[in-house]
Amino acid sequence: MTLVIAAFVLWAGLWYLNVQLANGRGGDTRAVGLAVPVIFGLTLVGMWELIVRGLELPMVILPAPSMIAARFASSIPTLWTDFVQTFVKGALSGFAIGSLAAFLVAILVDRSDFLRRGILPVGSFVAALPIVGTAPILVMWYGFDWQSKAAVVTIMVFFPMLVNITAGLQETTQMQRDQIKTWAASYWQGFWKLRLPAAMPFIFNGLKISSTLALIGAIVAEFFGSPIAGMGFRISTSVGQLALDMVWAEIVVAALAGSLFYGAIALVERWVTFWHPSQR
Amino acid sequence: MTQVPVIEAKHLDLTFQTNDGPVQALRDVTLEISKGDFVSFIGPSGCGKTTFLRCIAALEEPTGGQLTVNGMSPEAARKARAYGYVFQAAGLYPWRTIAGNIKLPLEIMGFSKTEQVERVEKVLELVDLSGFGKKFPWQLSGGMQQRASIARALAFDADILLMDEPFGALDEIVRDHLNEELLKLWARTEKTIGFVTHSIPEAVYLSTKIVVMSPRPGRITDVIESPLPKERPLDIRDTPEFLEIAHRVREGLRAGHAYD
Amino acid sequence: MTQVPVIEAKHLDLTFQTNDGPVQALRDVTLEISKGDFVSFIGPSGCGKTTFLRCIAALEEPTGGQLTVNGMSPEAARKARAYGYVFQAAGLYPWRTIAGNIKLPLEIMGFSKTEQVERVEKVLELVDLSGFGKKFPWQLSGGMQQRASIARALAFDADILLMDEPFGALDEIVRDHLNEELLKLWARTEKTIGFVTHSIPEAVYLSTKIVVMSPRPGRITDVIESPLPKERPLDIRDTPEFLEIAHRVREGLRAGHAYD
Amino acid sequence: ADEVTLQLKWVTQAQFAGYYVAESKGFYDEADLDVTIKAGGPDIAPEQVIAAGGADVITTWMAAGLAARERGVPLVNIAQPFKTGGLQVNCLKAAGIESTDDFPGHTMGVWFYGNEYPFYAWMAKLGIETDGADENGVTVIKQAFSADPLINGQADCISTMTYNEYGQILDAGITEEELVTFNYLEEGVGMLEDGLYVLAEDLEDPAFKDKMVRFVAASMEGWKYAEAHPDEAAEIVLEYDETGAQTLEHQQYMMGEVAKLTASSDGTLDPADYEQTVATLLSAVSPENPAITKEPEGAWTHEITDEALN
Amino acid sequence: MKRLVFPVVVVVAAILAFWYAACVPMNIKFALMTAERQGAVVSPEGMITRRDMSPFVLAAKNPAQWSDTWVQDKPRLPAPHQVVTELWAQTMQVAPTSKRSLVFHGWITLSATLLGFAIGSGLGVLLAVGIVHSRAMDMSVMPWAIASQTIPILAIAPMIIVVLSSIGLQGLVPKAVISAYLSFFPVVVGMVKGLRSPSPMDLDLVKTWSATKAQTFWKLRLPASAPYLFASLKIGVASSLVGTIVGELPSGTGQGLGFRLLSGSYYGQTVQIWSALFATAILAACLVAIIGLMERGVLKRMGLG
Ligand SMILES: Nc1ncnc2c1ncn2[C@@H]1O[C@H](COP(=O)(O)OP(=O)(O)OP(=O)(O)O)[C@@H](O)[C@H]1O
Ligand SMILES: Nc1ncnc2c1ncn2[C@@H]1O[C@H](COP(=O)(O)OP(=O)(O)OP(=O)(O)O)[C@@H](O)[C@H]1O
Ligand SMILES: Cc1ncc(C[n+]2csc(CCO)c2C)c(N)n1
Ligand SMILES: [Mg+2]
Ligand SMILES: [Mg+2]
Repeated sequence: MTLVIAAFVLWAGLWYLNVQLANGRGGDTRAVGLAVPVIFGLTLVGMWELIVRGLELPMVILPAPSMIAARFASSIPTLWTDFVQTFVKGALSGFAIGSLAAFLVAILVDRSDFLRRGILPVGSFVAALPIVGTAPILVMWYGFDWQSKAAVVTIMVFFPMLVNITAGLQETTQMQRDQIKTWAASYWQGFWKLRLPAAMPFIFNGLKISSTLALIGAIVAEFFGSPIAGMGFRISTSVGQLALDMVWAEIVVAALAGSLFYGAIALVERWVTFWHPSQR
Repeated sequence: MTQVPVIEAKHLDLTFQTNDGPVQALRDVTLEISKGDFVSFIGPSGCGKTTFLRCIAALEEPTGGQLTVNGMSPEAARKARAYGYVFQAAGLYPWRTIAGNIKLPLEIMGFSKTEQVERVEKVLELVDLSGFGKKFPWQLSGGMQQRASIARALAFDADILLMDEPFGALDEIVRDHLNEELLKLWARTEKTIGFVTHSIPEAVYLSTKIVVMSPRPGRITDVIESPLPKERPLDIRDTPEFLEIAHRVREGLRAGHAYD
Repeated sequence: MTQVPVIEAKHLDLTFQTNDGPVQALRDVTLEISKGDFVSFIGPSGCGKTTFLRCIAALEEPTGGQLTVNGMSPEAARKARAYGYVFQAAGLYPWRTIAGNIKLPLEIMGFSKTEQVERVEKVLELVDLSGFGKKFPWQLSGGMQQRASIARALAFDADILLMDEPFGALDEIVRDHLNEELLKLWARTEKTIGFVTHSIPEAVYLSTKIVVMSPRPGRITDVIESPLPKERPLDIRDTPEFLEIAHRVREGLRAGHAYD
Repeated sequence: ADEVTLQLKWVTQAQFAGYYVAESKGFYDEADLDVTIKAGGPDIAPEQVIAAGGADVITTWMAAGLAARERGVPLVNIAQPFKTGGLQVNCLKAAGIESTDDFPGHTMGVWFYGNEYPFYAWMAKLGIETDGADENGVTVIKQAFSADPLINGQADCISTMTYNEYGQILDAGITEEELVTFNYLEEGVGMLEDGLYVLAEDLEDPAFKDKMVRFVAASMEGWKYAEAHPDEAAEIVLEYDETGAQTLEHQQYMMGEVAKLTASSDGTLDPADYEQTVATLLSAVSPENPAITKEPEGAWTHEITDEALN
Repeated sequence: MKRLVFPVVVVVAAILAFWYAACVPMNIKFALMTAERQGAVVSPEGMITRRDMSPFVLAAKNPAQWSDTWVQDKPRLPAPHQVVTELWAQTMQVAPTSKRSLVFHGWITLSATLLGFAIGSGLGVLLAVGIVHSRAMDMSVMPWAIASQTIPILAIAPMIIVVLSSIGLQGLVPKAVISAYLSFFPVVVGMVKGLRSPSPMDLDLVKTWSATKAQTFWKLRLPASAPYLFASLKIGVASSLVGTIVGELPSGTGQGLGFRLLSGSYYGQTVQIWSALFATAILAACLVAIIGLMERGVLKRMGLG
């Protein structure tokens, strides 16, 4: 019980520290911007550890962070194979195919008002088909290896990307479009020189949303059939084996990979859309 | 000023079809603009100034009457790159540098790389922005941005410069300065300029011809040929001739104006 | 005009700490504004006009010097509801009707329901908008919106009205009209008004005192007491006295102005 | 009445007919028990549920039960209604498989979620590697709980239960002659399937023990009734299926097959079967198959069945 | 209206045509096998020879069996009319209270979704309020909120269900918790944006009236955030439904569209999977449409429509 109380004391203490840091004089510096969320994360982990120990929860219910860390450290080769199988082969390729397909369709939709009015509502309906329902079907169609995972990810990523790219291509002002018209520009000149750059903030918004979807989609798809590697495979078999520390180690990998992927896209975004007010 | 008609509008009508029914933006507009003219359009908000300029640039299709530019249809004139169009806001692309922005129409029109560079240099100088080519638009003040946008419209040497309230967003001092510069440029290049403004002094100071319009449906109520000399120092605005024209414009405006 | 000092600034300094280092927005500003004065601030963009107004309204904290309003700190004066503040854009909330917008500060200040209704009626009349209370802002023209925003600033009867380029976005005719109305209103209510503008004629037409400022760091370069009578028809702008003051202002401005 | 919560390993189907029949026929009521039957699913590990206190008694396979023991959930087998196992591997003759010697080079579908222990034991026994198809290894895929991979040609062999997926293969039009069947029991790697397990510390409580005695007795009564009245049992199962997705036809088939597995058991665990299960598991300890590493102790008891069935 | 409907009809028709066409290669192997068993002559003969052949080649060689691909009992890809028939049969031809009815299962799923959505969006709004008003919260919570969404929910759903059921919570609540977990995020993001949407000028204005933080919130920030709120609620409600389905997969309670989806797959009943799939999508579309209607109504009354 004392450990549980200690957990809340820890919480109060670190939160106070964070408030001081955030509102203090260095509140705007990079270091503080990094330190505050890290301290918050450490607080959560610390509380978790203390509460698990305090309540003596069995490992098969919730392992303590220290156990997860130990398992993580001792299983790095397995985690790495799983990561490659799921993230690199499944998620990334699906992400690329889905985004590219969305891009091509967005151009079609952009060129034809008729298609826009037809495809977008139907597309939003198709996007509402739950992934957990489509995944088994896609596994049946595309086999057990990464291809079916890529297919699931492609489908998940496609619509958010389509919506964002379409919205982005509409983003230019009437004035900008008129401007380029007075120069007698062709559709493609207007597209490459004006509308695509203007759409970039939207496209990156879509990419960011899709980045988290992609990994989750690949993992979920593995629940419905996979080779004997992959993060989703490992999670589901480890649950069956009651190796909850392994499950959490994979979840940590997923969260890390997802956050880093997101962060990487945010970085590229900053580089590409340097001109956008939100980036200045 | 030679008397070749560059823009000729005859009984121009334009009605927009909106959800609330038709809106007549222009009615029976007849106007002739000669080569080298500097024509200002002034009138209350919503009277159709922008619409008329857009018709000239073939951005809007008149629903009646005739309009020719350089003896051809506005559409054809646009294809022949007859226009440089400057909008109220500078409308520079934030992802391109100033030089990149000015280069843009040149790229589209297929000028060679070297010529692009040359022309950018030249127009930057023309608008007093040499050395700023590598900056991004948002690193410049509003006045500088507006000058860059004028430079862009000048870069490909169109005969006709159409400007829709280009200085509306700037403060008076900067505006005075740009007015002076614009006059000098016009004198140097002999371009034909169509210029929309809300400011009476600006219209009087710049123009050889002031077109006063009245609102809904937009009609031309007065066309004033300016007797002012081509050489116009800023001080000219304190002379009685100037004030008299200004007065006439104001009267014309007030006549057509219903508050709100 | 009585000579009670309402706003008193002594050697006011204000430096902003930015990522690119400190920016001195105001330096050594000393100014006294008396009850009932109509003071215009004019100066090139970025010279600190807005900053000075914001200091008065306790929206900005000076880094040096003293500033008192009604003999107390700006902070205290704000708590005592000394200010009505009008911004360049009308800034009405689109989800509230005109009456609802005007009522907003009254709600915040805890006026009773009946008094709210009464006051809204009164100020709507004052700005000539009776009958428009139930409309939403976007159903009104720009000029009417701006009047509503003035009504909002008047509703709680603050002694001091601070206006930051309130008519900057309007066209000249509407602006003339609102200028006239504002003068009438000022005459009727005897409020003290601080008014920022970029337009020389506007400043001269409205003010009892014109403060000319120079940029970076913002300093006061000239304070011109207007000899014009309190009663000012629009035509006064064509009189030699008017033109002379305008000239003096322009000279003052040009002296301090570095283009760009 | 005393409350008992039973956590099943899988969804409502005739595999658990005994319990549903006992509930429906009032055998539990007669034993003064108020039984809640919780259906399971692929992602529900009953061992975890009982550890978390969500159930009093669970059904699971012995391999999974022993594995959970090693991970700190002290499960004890109190009864074993399934005498023999229904787990088998089906291969297509067309793929060139006649005997276990032909496995290398082929793709095999395996169930995980704790159902993989017998398979790894078998492969260890055969000396076949499981990390990819070459001359001495097979490619293992994680098979979902359906017979699709065989029907769709994605795998040459798949795991089936006699009472479920095997029927589905036949339904799909593939005939028995086209199939080769490997039964785990016959291959000598059979492991005990559905047994009833409780936590060791609970058994120390006489009241709980008494409850379990009555529970096992009533459940076995249910099983025997189900064996005797398979069609009625199938209908009862259908009644308890909340998804409404099951078909009577299939449940009747399943009941018929399940009855073959339960017929020769009165609920008492045969220690010899237990020994075989443990021996098989221990013969195949490897990193990817960490079922158990040492001989378990106290993993079963006859205390309940002795009292219940006499 | 016609302008809206016609393109949709055309696109749907195109999809249907493609779908029927796709059924042929998808189901041709099974169709050939059945036909062969019944004595028809197909080419090439023998299931074994066909096993590794391209389905397109097989389809091209056996046009006579095409129609068999649209009527199979357990097809790889069911034909549209099969799905529609099944949907119709399971909604209209059974009592809505029967467990064979999709309406019944839809209702179970819907109730968990609505509860989860209420919890999730409520939490989301509260969190957003905290983030907007506390710098420390803004800096610490936001990155972790993003990270939380990179966790595969399907992996922790069973744990949540097990833990909650051990403290006696079953059925509706665990599903709602998972559903809330998925829906809170879009609401937080949208609301933070919305609550921050008033311009500095708007904020300064209320400051000149010496408004308190609470007044600023109720009279300025909250109304200004309405359009953002609705946009994110639409995403949130869809996520919420996904959450419920995910929560139903392992839960074993047996009622709800999610469970029906999966139980179809245990017994190879593809038509049933597809009809459950479409039922879910229709439910999602309805929920989003309802929020859209509320949005229109509220924004119109606020004068923002
Ligand atoms: N695309 C359009 N569709 C419908 N009505 C339009 C359209 N464009 C302009 N109008 C209407 O036509 C009239 C003339 O508009 P225009 O923009 O030419 O006025 P303006 O003189 O340029 O006004 P301002 O000084 O405010 O720029 C206005 O009543 C306007 O509402
Ligand atoms: N919050 C701030 N942080 C940093 N610098 C600021 C801030 N506000 C204003 N400044 C700087 O202070 C100087 C004075 O700004 P201010 O807005 O008072 O000018 P102004 O006279 O109102 O100009 P304008 O006519 O363009 O409105 C400018 O250089 C401006 O960039
Ligand atoms: C105690 C117990 N252990 C494993 C299974 C596994 N099982 C039996 S049938 C089937 C697939 C569907 O038929 C699976 C996975 C079970 N049911 N009961
Ligand atoms: Mg216009
Ligand atoms: Mg300012």
